Amino acid sequence: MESLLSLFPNPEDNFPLIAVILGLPLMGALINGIFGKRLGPEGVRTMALSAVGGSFLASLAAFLLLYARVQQASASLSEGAAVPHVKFVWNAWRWLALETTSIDVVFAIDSLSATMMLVVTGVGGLIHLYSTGYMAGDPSYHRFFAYLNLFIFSMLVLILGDNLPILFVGWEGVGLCSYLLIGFWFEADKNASAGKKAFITNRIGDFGLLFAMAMILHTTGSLSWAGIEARAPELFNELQIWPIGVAPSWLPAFLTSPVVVNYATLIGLALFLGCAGKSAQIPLYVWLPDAMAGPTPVSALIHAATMVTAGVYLVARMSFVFVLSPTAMMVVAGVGAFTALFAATIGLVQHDIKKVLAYSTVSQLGFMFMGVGVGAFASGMFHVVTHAFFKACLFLGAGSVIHAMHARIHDTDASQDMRNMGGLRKYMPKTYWTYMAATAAIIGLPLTAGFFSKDDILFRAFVNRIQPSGLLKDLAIRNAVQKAGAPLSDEAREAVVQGLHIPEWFSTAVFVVGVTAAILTAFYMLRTVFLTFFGDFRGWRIVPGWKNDDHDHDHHASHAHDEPIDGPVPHESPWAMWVPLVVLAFFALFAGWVNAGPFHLTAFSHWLEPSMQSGLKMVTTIKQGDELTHLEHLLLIPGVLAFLIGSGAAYWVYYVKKGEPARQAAQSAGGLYRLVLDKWRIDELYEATVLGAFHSLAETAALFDKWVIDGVLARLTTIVIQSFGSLFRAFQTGRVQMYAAVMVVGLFATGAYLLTAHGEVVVTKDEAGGMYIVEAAPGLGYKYRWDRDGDGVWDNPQLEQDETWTLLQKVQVQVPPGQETKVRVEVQNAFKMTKIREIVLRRPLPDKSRPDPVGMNVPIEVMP
Amino acid sequence: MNSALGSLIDLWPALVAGAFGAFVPKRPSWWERAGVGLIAALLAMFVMWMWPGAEQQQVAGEWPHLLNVLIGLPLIGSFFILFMPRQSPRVLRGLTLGILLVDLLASLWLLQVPMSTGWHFVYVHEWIPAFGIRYHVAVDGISLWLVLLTTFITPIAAYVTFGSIKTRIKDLCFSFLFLQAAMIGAFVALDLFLFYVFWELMLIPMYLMIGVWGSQDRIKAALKFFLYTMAGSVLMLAAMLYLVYTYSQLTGEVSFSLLALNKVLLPQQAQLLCFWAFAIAFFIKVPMFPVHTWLPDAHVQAPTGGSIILAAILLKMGTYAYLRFAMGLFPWAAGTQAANLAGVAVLGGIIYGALCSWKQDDFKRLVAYSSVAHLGYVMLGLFANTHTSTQGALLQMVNHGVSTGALFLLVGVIYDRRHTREISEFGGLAKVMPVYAAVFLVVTMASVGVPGTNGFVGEFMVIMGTYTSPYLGKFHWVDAAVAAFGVILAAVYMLSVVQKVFFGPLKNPKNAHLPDLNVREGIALVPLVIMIFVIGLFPSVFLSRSSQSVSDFHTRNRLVWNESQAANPEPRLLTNDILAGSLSGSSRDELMKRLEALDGQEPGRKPDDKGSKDETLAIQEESK
Amino acid sequence: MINAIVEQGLFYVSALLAVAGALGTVASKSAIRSAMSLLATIVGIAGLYLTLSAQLLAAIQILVYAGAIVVLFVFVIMLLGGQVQPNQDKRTSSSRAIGAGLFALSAILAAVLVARAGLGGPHLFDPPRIEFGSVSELGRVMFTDGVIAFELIGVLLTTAIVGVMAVARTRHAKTNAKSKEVGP
Amino acid sequence: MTSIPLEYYLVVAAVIFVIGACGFLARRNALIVLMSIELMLNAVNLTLVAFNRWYASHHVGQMFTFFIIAVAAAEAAVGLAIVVALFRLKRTVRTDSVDLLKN
Repeated sequence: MESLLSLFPNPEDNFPLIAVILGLPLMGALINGIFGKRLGPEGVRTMALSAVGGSFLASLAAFLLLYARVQQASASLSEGAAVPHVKFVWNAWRWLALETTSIDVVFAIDSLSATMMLVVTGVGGLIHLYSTGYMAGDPSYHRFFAYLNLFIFSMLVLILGDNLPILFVGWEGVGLCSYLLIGFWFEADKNASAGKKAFITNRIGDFGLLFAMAMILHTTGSLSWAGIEARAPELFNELQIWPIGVAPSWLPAFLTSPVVVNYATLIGLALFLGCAGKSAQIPLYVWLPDAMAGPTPVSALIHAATMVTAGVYLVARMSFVFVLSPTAMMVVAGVGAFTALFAATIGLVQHDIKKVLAYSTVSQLGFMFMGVGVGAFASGMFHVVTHAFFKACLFLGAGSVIHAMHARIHDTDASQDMRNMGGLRKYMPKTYWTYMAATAAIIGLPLTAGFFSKDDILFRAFVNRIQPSGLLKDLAIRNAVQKAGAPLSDEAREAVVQGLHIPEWFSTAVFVVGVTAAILTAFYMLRTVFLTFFGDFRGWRIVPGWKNDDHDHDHHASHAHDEPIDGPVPHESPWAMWVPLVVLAFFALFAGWVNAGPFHLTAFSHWLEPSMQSGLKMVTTIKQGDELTHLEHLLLIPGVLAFLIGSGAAYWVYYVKKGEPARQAAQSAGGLYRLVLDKWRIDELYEATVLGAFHSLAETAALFDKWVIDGVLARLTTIVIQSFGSLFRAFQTGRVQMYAAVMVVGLFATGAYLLTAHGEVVVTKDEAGGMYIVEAAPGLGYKYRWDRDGDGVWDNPQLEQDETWTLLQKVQVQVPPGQETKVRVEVQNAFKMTKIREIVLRRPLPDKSRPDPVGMNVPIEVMP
Repeated sequence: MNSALGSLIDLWPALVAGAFGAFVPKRPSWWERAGVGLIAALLAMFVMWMWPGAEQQQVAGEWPHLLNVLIGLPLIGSFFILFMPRQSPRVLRGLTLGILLVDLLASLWLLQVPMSTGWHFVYVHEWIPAFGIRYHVAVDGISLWLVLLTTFITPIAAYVTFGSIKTRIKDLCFSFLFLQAAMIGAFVALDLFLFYVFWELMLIPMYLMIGVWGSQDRIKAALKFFLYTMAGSVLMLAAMLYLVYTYSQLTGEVSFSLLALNKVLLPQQAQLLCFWAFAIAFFIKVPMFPVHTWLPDAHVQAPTGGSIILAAILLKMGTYAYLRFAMGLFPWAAGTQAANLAGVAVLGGIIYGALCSWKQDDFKRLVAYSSVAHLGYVMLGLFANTHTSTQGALLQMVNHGVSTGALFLLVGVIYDRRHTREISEFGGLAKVMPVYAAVFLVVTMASVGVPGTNGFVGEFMVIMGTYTSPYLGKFHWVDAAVAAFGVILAAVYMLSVVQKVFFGPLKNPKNAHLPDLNVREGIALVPLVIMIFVIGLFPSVFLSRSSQSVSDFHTRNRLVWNESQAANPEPRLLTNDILAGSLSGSSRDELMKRLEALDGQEPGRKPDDKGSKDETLAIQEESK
Repeated sequence: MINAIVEQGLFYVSALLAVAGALGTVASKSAIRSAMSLLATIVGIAGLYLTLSAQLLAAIQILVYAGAIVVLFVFVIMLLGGQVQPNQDKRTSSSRAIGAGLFALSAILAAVLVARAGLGGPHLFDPPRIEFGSVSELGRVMFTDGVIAFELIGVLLTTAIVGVMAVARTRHAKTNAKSKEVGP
Repeated sequence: MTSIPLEYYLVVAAVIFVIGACGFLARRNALIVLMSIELMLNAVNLTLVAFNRWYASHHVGQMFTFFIIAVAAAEAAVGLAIVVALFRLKRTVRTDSVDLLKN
């Protein structure tokens, strides 16, 4: 250890081992991607495995180094002080410079990301090994491993990123890799559209993350974890979400009453939308079941162990933001609990083994969000770790079963249908035992990993309370005062503060929902075990020594029971596939002791605590000290009971009665059964509402563009110009005299104009002084007669002796303020044609209320 | 008489070159010889005229004639091409690519000079002294990357087009070279008249390209393209003349220079009208929502090379000109109109563009609408008018050039093979053309804006800048939210087209034997894909060069904004000390120094004494 | 006294002759009769020149106009022969009536306007200087101020001759392929 | 010589001019059209000479008339040449048969 420590003098500032951890999978991906075909399967396999294995070893080394450094730091620490937040940082290069801050490509390992890193590279490595067996013989073998390595790289970037944009790079990177891997067998439209659905749903989540980043940058001015944490109080500014802009006055009051939300809640909700997209929570979980279209190792790695837990990691990482807003925490916990229950119900009736596991994942993720939602970040992350082990093991077990079924049934749906399986215990012992171990963990058999992690979450859900921060209280009180207009009385202030707390009934509700979900989990997991491994084999008639060549006439292996096809003895998977199963099963059973709450072994929580210090400050429990431990033991009972009820019921229905009661229940509750079988028809609901709306909006937009905008701007103008064109064409008859005639008409017109008298009147006014100058236009032989006061009598200023016609062109008129005078002038031209013109001079009152200039008073300070 | 003889003697190099040119071609017909001779004489006179007679503001390392070379070389080249014999296309193509590559290498010199405050590579030459029109070209942080984008994209477009177009090579070469010259000219012109000339010159070659080598009803599309832009630029001309007239009223002397005209502070009503005249001209070019319908038609009918240049560079002319001229000359009007314009950019551009492109069944029309959506981001960045958003907009211009240029190139690839743009005609191409599918996927990711590629960086900075923009009033968060929402729609329409074209079973037998990317297309795509990742991973290389100019631009705009808050019934002249206004002491001097630099000290008309001549000659030698 | 009466008589006769000739030229059916009435107009105007003591012009009028141009007209009419008589106008009598009515109306209007203007009563000429209008005086003026115009008129007339030759020349001399030769 | 006022001459000239104009517009025969042009020119000449007689100090009016006569001669010649060519081509001198300008 010391030699390692000496190798890296000051890891806090420059820790190049991170470059190795990240570089290896990226290099593996590039080499496999570009030179894959030339390397051949062996070359690709060694490259991929060595890349992930190397990265695993490097992360193990980094983990141990970090552990050593933390021990060193906490040893020299005085008693009672908080454990320092040790962080190994590697700053690669300046990414981009924004106005207030600059975002660098910087990666850091602290306790949280170290654990996740171990899970990703560890489980990832095992799954790589497994895939070498599972994908053997696939034509684009190298492409699969390139994507898998790229995925590991993106996941590591997500975990190790030290600021939100770098996390976002990893975030969308894993989204891209899951798109590529789900749609790996892109020949079938089903797989490609499943990939597209996954990417777009993730993208909806990413919209939330992007918007959250904008808000965080606006309020705190920085995007790195430390920066945001340092300026967390800034999050208590407020934003008026409704009405947007200036609401028209005629709207009813309740519509225009401003809705103001503080930034902490807004950012929390936006971030949670991102997590819901990535970790398949209620509104955006629809992509995960369809993602089963990808190869099984992909489902194991991405949709069980690593990617889907990214959302939980983000909530844990940004705990200091979530904790500031009790409403956000309530939403996270509530959605988590509801998802756990909802997904469990769907899992009960599915026939496809991978669909059951998919809904089980969604349900388990609901548990994790329930954990972090009530402030138990450490237990949430612990469930992430244990879930990675047993769910990966379950998926890989299912994979080896499917692999066996492929020997005879090649149609993907049929080979995954549990009704074709049964009694595989005899033929695949290793898969069976590992699958049983993982199932024991997930259903919460006492002392297994799942038991400890799930019950810790349920216990925390019951006891944890979120304290609203002082700043939040002041803000709420200030708003209330502003709204009431008068200083609040004491009890009113107390009511406002009380309003901020999460209601009491909420934690018990979450606990109860959690327990019911645990029961359902136990039931459907054991259902899969009994349907696949117990009873007799329903796939095909087993003919020992059956050879493929002489029976290839009935290739359309339908699972119709009417004419049973015969096939070979289902074989156990090769070593490359069951070794990872055994390792994962071992961890699924014994990983629990790392954080066995009831036995006071809480090493894992202490290990994670430093990286969530500011988050945990806001979280308290209803009981303290030994009362708490007493309550913890007490709350073990509902957990164990849930396990017993669920597994007992499953045993009775599927083992004793061979599934008879399930069939009767299905007949009796036909409608409900079909509804639940169709996944509560959520996809159809989305299709009808959201997607349908966007499709029709797009169609109208396209038509609008083609006919209205293009129509008006382009076609209408052409029609107008063409019509004018044809109008003038009528005049061009070609006959010379016609043109001469037109010229004569023109001559007459000008003649008429010249002969009549004009003398337009122009007024130059000077409103301030009230002096108006009225001037008539000059002309050849023009004479004028003025009537300056509008009384009808021609009163020329300087009367010439004999005739009233003067040569005076300009007259000055003084108009008193606020009044108006009428001035008349008569003009006579050389042909004695006369014309009278009248003009009214109106002088406004000097109004004082000049409006200040248009435009906002933008608080712009002059930048030197 | 002797003066005529004297000037004749001065022109001896031109005469010699003319005579030499006349003897070069072996063809018997005399008019061809005369033509080449004339061109040679012209070239010689151009070089003589450029010979550093006029004393230029000498800055170390900045050869004043670099911009003249960047513009002049392709211009003279295009005329030279006209006289080349039509029967040897290989020579024509070789010469064109040669000139474009030399232009690219020459433009790399722009990168050596750190873009500090003020203008670089300044070159001023009296053009029409009577109206104060000068050939005034210069580069600063804002226009630097757009010039480089032009010199980077045009050779690629030319190289690809030479692969697919085999008819009328001479006119094609002329169009490419002429277009390159006009575009670079427009980006570097600081004299409004000069800008207007280049702005119009650009239309002709583009009109030729769409009109001659387009597909079915290309004439209609070319005419529509031409008329749309022309209608806009006429408005601009009117406003420009009014501005110059007001300037001459205020200062007594006429000048078209941007650096002079942006001192005029018009009364609010006049400023709004002038702003809208300029803005509409540029919105048509961008294109913004109501006036964008020329773009899909132009793209659908244009040949591959024409589409690439139209999408990559010509659209940026609108956004760059809006930033430089509309916001530069009328900061107050731009500020007040920013809120509603941002609404149009977001709803009309980003959302509307994405929705329209989702439902298109013609591939190029889909990509055209997608560029309307991308440019919605750019315009949103400009309307937000903060440092981050403007930087983001500038970067997004370059990104859009690279990624949409690559997209059109790829669409051109399958168009050349199947001669159809209907998306329904294709399906399951990934199996038949794996390399093509891989490259298309990378470019799709760039255009959708997956982080790590260039698309994300631009959109990220625009959204961050929009949120913190004081100019958007109450709508800043709505604009940012809808812009972020646009990211989803981008994924929707791009992935749906990728799935229809590449994934799924191979339905159409005609697609069974399509050849994968050939060498020419590969060579053209490699630099674009490299740029996608370089900008995506190392954007600060690009942003650091433009940040100083952008911050100066904003400082000056803010000063003018403060100044124009007071009601001003009459147009006023804003000299620098009015702008500096209430400041005092060191910050005032520093601000004055920056404003002086922004005004670009006029190159003194000192008689060119011996000293400076040798020195410029010295620079001349080592730059060859 | 006597020459006053003679002079007034000459004026009225010439004026009458000119106006009648003009009407004849315009209104007559056959081309020859209109040519002859044109001749009458020319002579009438020459007479008016005399009353305005523009002797040289009167002479030139008779020489050039009457002698050359009217003869030319007659010659061309002879050359074109009978078909020159235009068949009856297609235009119905009503439209000619409208034309005439309109014309008459405008004439009356003009007359009224001029009368209203009055412009200060009849302007009588004061007696002319002796050499006014004489050939020597006009010649001197012609060759001092108007010498350029005079030369230009020479050029004009030559070009007119060349033009006439080019236009009216029969085509068959140069029978190139394209032109479809027509005419006698 | 002094008893006839200037206005009389102007009236006569005006009448002749108007008759000429009507002839030019109304008549369909090319020859008559040319003759009406001659009439108009003569009317103008008369006016010029009359005004020259009024401002007797110089001979500008008369010189001008002299040149107009010359021009009129040239014009008549060319006009008639065209009529002859037209006649040879189209066998008619009706002006409304000559409308090649139309399409």
